[in-house]
Amino acid sequence: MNLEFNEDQKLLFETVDTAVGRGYPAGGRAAATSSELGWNDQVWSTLGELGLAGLPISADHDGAGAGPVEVYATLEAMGKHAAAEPLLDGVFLPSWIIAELGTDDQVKELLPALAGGGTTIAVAHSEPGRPWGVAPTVSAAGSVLTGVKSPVRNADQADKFLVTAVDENGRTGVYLVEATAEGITRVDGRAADWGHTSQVEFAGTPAVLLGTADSDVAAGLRRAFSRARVAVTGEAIGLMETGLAMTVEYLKTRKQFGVPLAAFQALVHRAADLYAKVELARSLALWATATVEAYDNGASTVDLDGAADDAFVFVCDAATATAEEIVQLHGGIGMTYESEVAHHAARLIAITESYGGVSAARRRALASDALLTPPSALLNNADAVTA
Amino acid sequence: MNLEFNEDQKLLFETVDTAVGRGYPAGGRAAATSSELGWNDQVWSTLGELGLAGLPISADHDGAGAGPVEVYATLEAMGKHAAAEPLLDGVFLPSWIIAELGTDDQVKELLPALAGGGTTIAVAHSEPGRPWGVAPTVSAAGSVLTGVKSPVRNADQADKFLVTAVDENGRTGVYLVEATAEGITRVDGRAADWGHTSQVEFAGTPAVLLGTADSDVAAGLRRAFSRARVAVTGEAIGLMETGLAMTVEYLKTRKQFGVPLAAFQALVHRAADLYAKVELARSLALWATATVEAYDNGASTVDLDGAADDAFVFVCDAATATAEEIVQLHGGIGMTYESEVAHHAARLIAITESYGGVSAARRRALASDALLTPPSALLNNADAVTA
Amino acid sequence: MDLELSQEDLAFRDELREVFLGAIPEEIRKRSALGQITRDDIVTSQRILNEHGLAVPHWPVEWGGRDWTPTQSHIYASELQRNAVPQPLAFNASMVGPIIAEFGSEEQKKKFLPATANLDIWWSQGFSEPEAGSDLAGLRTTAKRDGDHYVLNGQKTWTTLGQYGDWMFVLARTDPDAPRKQQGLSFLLLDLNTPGIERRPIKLVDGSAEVNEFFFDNVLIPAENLVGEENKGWTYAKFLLGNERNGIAQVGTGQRIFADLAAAAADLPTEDGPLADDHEFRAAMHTAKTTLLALEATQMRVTAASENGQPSPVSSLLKMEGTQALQALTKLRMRAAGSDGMLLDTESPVQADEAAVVAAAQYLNQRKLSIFGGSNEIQRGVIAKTILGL
Amino acid sequence: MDLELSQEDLAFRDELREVFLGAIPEEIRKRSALGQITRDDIVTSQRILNEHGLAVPHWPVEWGGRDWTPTQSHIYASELQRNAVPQPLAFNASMVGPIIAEFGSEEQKKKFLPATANLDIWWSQGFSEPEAGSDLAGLRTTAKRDGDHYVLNGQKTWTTLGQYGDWMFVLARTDPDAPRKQQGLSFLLLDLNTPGIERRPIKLVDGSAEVNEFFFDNVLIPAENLVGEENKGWTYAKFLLGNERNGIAQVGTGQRIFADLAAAAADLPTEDGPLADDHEFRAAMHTAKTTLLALEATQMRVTAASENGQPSPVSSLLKMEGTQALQALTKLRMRAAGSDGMLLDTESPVQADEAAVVAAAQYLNQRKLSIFGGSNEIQRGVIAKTILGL
Repeated sequence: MNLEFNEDQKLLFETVDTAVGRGYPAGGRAAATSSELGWNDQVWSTLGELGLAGLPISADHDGAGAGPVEVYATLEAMGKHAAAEPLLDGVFLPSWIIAELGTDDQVKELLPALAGGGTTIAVAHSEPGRPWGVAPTVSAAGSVLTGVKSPVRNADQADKFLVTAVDENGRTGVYLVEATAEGITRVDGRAADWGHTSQVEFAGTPAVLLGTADSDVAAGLRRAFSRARVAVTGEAIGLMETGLAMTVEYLKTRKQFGVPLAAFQALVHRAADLYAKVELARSLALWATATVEAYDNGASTVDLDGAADDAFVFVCDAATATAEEIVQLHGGIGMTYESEVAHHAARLIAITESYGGVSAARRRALASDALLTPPSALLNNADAVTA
Repeated sequence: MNLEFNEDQKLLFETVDTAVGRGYPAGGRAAATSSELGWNDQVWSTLGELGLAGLPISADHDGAGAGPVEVYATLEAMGKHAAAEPLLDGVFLPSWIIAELGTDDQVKELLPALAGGGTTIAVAHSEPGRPWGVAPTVSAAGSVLTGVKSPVRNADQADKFLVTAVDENGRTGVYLVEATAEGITRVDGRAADWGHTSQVEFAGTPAVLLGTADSDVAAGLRRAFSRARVAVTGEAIGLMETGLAMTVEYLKTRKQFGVPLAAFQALVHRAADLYAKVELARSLALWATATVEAYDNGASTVDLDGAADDAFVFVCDAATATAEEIVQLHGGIGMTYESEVAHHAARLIAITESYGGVSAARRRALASDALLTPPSALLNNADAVTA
Repeated sequence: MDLELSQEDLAFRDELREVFLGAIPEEIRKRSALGQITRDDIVTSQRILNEHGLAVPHWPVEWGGRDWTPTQSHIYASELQRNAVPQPLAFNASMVGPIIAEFGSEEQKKKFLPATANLDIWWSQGFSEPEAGSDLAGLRTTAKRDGDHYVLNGQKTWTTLGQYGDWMFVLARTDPDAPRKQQGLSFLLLDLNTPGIERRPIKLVDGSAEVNEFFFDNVLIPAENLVGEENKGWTYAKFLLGNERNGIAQVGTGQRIFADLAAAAADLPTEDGPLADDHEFRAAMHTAKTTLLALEATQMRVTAASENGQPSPVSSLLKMEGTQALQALTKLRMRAAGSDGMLLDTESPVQADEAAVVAAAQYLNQRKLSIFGGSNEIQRGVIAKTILGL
Repeated sequence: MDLELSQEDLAFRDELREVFLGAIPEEIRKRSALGQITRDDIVTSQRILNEHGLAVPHWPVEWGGRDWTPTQSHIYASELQRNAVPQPLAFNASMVGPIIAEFGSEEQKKKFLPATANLDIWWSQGFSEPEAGSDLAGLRTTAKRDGDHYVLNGQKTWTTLGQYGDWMFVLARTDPDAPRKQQGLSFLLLDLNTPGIERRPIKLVDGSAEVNEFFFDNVLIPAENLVGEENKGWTYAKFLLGNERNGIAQVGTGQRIFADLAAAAADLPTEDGPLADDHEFRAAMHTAKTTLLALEATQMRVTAASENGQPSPVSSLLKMEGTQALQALTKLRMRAAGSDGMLLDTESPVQADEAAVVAAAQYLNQRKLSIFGGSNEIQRGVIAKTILGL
């Protein structure tokens, strides 16, 4: 049993940390998200050169074939700097969907392109006023799409879209759409975390079905989004840790009533409680990551989706509490756009509404038959307790 | 609009406060509950002499005919001293049930006796392993009772029992049983708050139906228990206020690391949060009391049971938090039987499981159609907001 | 006890509603409810209120006050909030106005009060400084007397809506040698068109530009713009604290958000049916509901205490618990909006419900409630000290 | 990463289970799960464990230790807890034993260690005093050297299970003039049959008599019962803190309570069906479950750090969050029991389920978890200081 990074994974974390950190000094996220791209071009290039776009893509398709731990390490390092590059949403997530559902030809065409780092694909699943887990209203009549998706992250820079839609037979599928295809109207905006986000409307837009008509789309999407939920906990942990560290530093240096804030025990105890929350969240995020790894290694008893929901809910609760506390403990400063901690808070909040959001994840977890099974972090030590 | 005691009610509070306080010095509750009676005989006599047993009983039946505010004031004063006399459970509650369901003859016989203060009646509704709101398993075959009730508070001293039971036709009724009747087996114990509490088994015990076969037993019991839930919030407020006051005093006087605990801001802020919680709870308890008063005065729009559930849930949540915090802030001392604050905490916890308990009350409140109606404390100012 | 408004109070309420719903344009109230109010909305609304004698009811009667009972004041605050009427600008109606009326000279009263009531002058508050937020008495901005003028140097920050300010009331240090830091402060009125003032907006995390910084470089304030006595500014500033009790818990606002959210929940879908049937949502709404009832009842108790002429020390409680209740509601609104709340700040209209689209920004924006105007940590300290004696 | 125990570790676990389930009588484990364990249960259980070499595995091998890997130690603590095996008396196995083994003389080791391992001597802890609870260094009990003896005067309190104590390890002030209050303390072994000792039980609010007070009036302790050097007692006492990391979060206990409650919930009725279907209950169980997973994963990380020889500073976190998780579960158990939990302490059996009947008392009793053994307030201070540098 072991929840630690191995030496290679540590090195990976440090590499990403260094590369991203260089492009993200104080105020880096504000600068990156307010740029035309929505992220830092230089950092993005460096990540590409380091081969990180292809991190979880199989070596057969020019990727590194790395596992969920490497994904976690990379995202934690990015979260540490509140980095905005679309590794997860623009590359990893579409690569997982394509790997799950694509035909051999599609996989061979699309994954190497993603792995090269030169392109991003935006996943367009959410629809206005619709819950995450129901059938889309976008229709795919003869592979021509009509309907609205929103929000779609980084749609403004994406070369392609993966769009969920329902065909004439009522079957949900994932469709590949060129960003330049006809009949697309984009309304670009920004998300609560200042990331670029759009409403994308399709009106008779040509599209190609990913996979074949008999793919198990529901299961494939579920697994891909479960991976994304676990991966994003890594980003959240990075954000929480730096947010906490900045807050601790602020308590040490900021003076009120002639003494540092750290002289006020009420604030110090709250920082201690926050530390405990973040550390527990880190443990559960690592555990979920290890669970995905075990799943990939063929552990048959692993409940991938359940573990992802449990970790996502727990980490999102910690993320919300952290966002609120780091702002509150900074006082007015923490409310300002100029403040780093504010961007950490905003990004943490945006994470809690990603991939269907924390409320839906909690509903799934509470409805699960496995809820009342006694918990055990060790896969082969879960025997019911006696007594 | 007004949630204050009038002058008479203030006087009543002070009278009860003085009378009960005399019999409840530090350690008073421990002494009272460990006595054979389970309460302080002298205080009980004084309360009787003051006419408090008959407080809510109509003047036609030798009572004072006072309303819910007087009941609240009396119970808050008792809670202030963690007093154990069975005014609510042994007199007021049975009087409400009898007034709701009894025939004229029963009312005329039973209420004056209760009002005189010389007798108590134990209400036996709970059954082992059964939820509060379902039909009893005790059977009433030809007015002969068989089955088990537990817990029954102060059953050891009661002269009579009011027992819920189901007759041959499956109809729930309330039955009057003499404590000395045949076929009764009592197992006496103590509750978490050290109050005397028993399991009472009936085996062919003769009983008399309260009221007639066509009484609306469900509605009558519901109203009586709603009154009890509101009344017991008064006791809870008294307990919380003294518990908080004792804790504040302890923080001022107890030294650790060479300084009073009050020098530790983390503890002081928690005391402030607790104060806020108790003060809000007091407001809602007073509001519920005023709601019962409005109901008694014929206000047709009043949801008596809903107000009782809302206030009971809110006050019980505050009671639980208060019990935990006053013990925690006292440290080890707060865990001891010798400590007053421990008895306050234990009684507060027992209140949260009274009359079906807080979980069931919350379930009813959440299931209520009125849940999503915008709240308004003022009965004639509840118009839907515009905008 | 009595849970009803009297017939007189009901009539009073209905008169207010007539103005609030009849005279204040509906689109202003709608923008107000969505947190998208403009400068012009605030001005328009206050002038309509002033026209009806409802902008500054708590001032002395001579200057437009109404001499209401505490219950009437409570109803007024509550109805403004419930109906999303933009509240009269606090800096004018609740802060500088009452101070000038109480401590100002006759000339100052004549010059400023009518224009302040009608929002012909937009006042900004010059209290907080970068190094003097919670610790206001530690402020460093100086106003040195030089002949007929004070020369102002220093910096003010967190000036809410300062971008629209015509004048500012400034707390500045006139005696740097005063033995206690609370002493030696003066209360000055500053025309923001005076040379030497730099004004910078502070953008907040939700993108709003509500607060500002002001830098003063040898700014001249005519000595006649000193309010009251020199070096007594702390006394006047403290007069403000504890001056405004009605509506501090913003129960009416909470009731309005609750109502909006309850109405929306019937139509908002989840995977398992309408949000209105979702258990977690219902549990959170029950907590919100009972908390709002408790807050309103507490406010009633405070009002009753004022009727009896007794000051109530629980305003810190109302501020702390009231802001937390509103923050809980905005969080609930954000959760209800889900991903629709994550597409904000577009130039073009989008298909998602507009209340949903602003939900996350509103949530982030409303974090300020527990920070500005005396943080909840400060309120806890006040409760501990003044109520509990700790 | 790896979420499996190795084959060796599984075999190790199974060997432990064989003893825990095979050799420890079931009725002892059942009483332990209900919080109704007796002195004899503890003695019986520890002697069986000792017989199997499982009572003091963390001692030096010479005195019965097993030189386990951190993972094995983790499994041991976890399996004891999961199976409700009474843990070897902490005062013997985790406190005085390791101290004597590390700092005691050869005579002391021979005289005390085997008897301590086998619970032939029941040790009590003499650290806390009425005025020195959280602030241990402020203790006042004195031990004045007088020839071949120390003369002990003063008072100790919160002595858990002290009513059964044969001997006590006492921290007492031997040099009242030491410049710092942490200096001048010595670690002494006291035979509780010595004249001059008064022992008083302290009844707790749930009726249990777990803790005791001791009063010392000129009690003579032979000088040979000084452990280590005079005036170095604080060093030895601190050696204890940080000595026991495994099982501090009591995850195994939490898992057992969770399992019991989950099983009971299928049969426990509410007005609307089984408790297992109740949404509030399910939500609370989900929080408990994810918290227990997070705690177990944290414990794994601490264990891994120990394998690498690195001390982990997160034991305060485990203590704080672990106790809170257990307290949340006992509260949930009490709510599940409802009114059945409100008939306690009868001499005769009653019809309600026995786990339900003890639920409220257990809840009250377990409030001690966040107070005794370093209150959670102390743990927050430790986290702030040692981890956050605040």
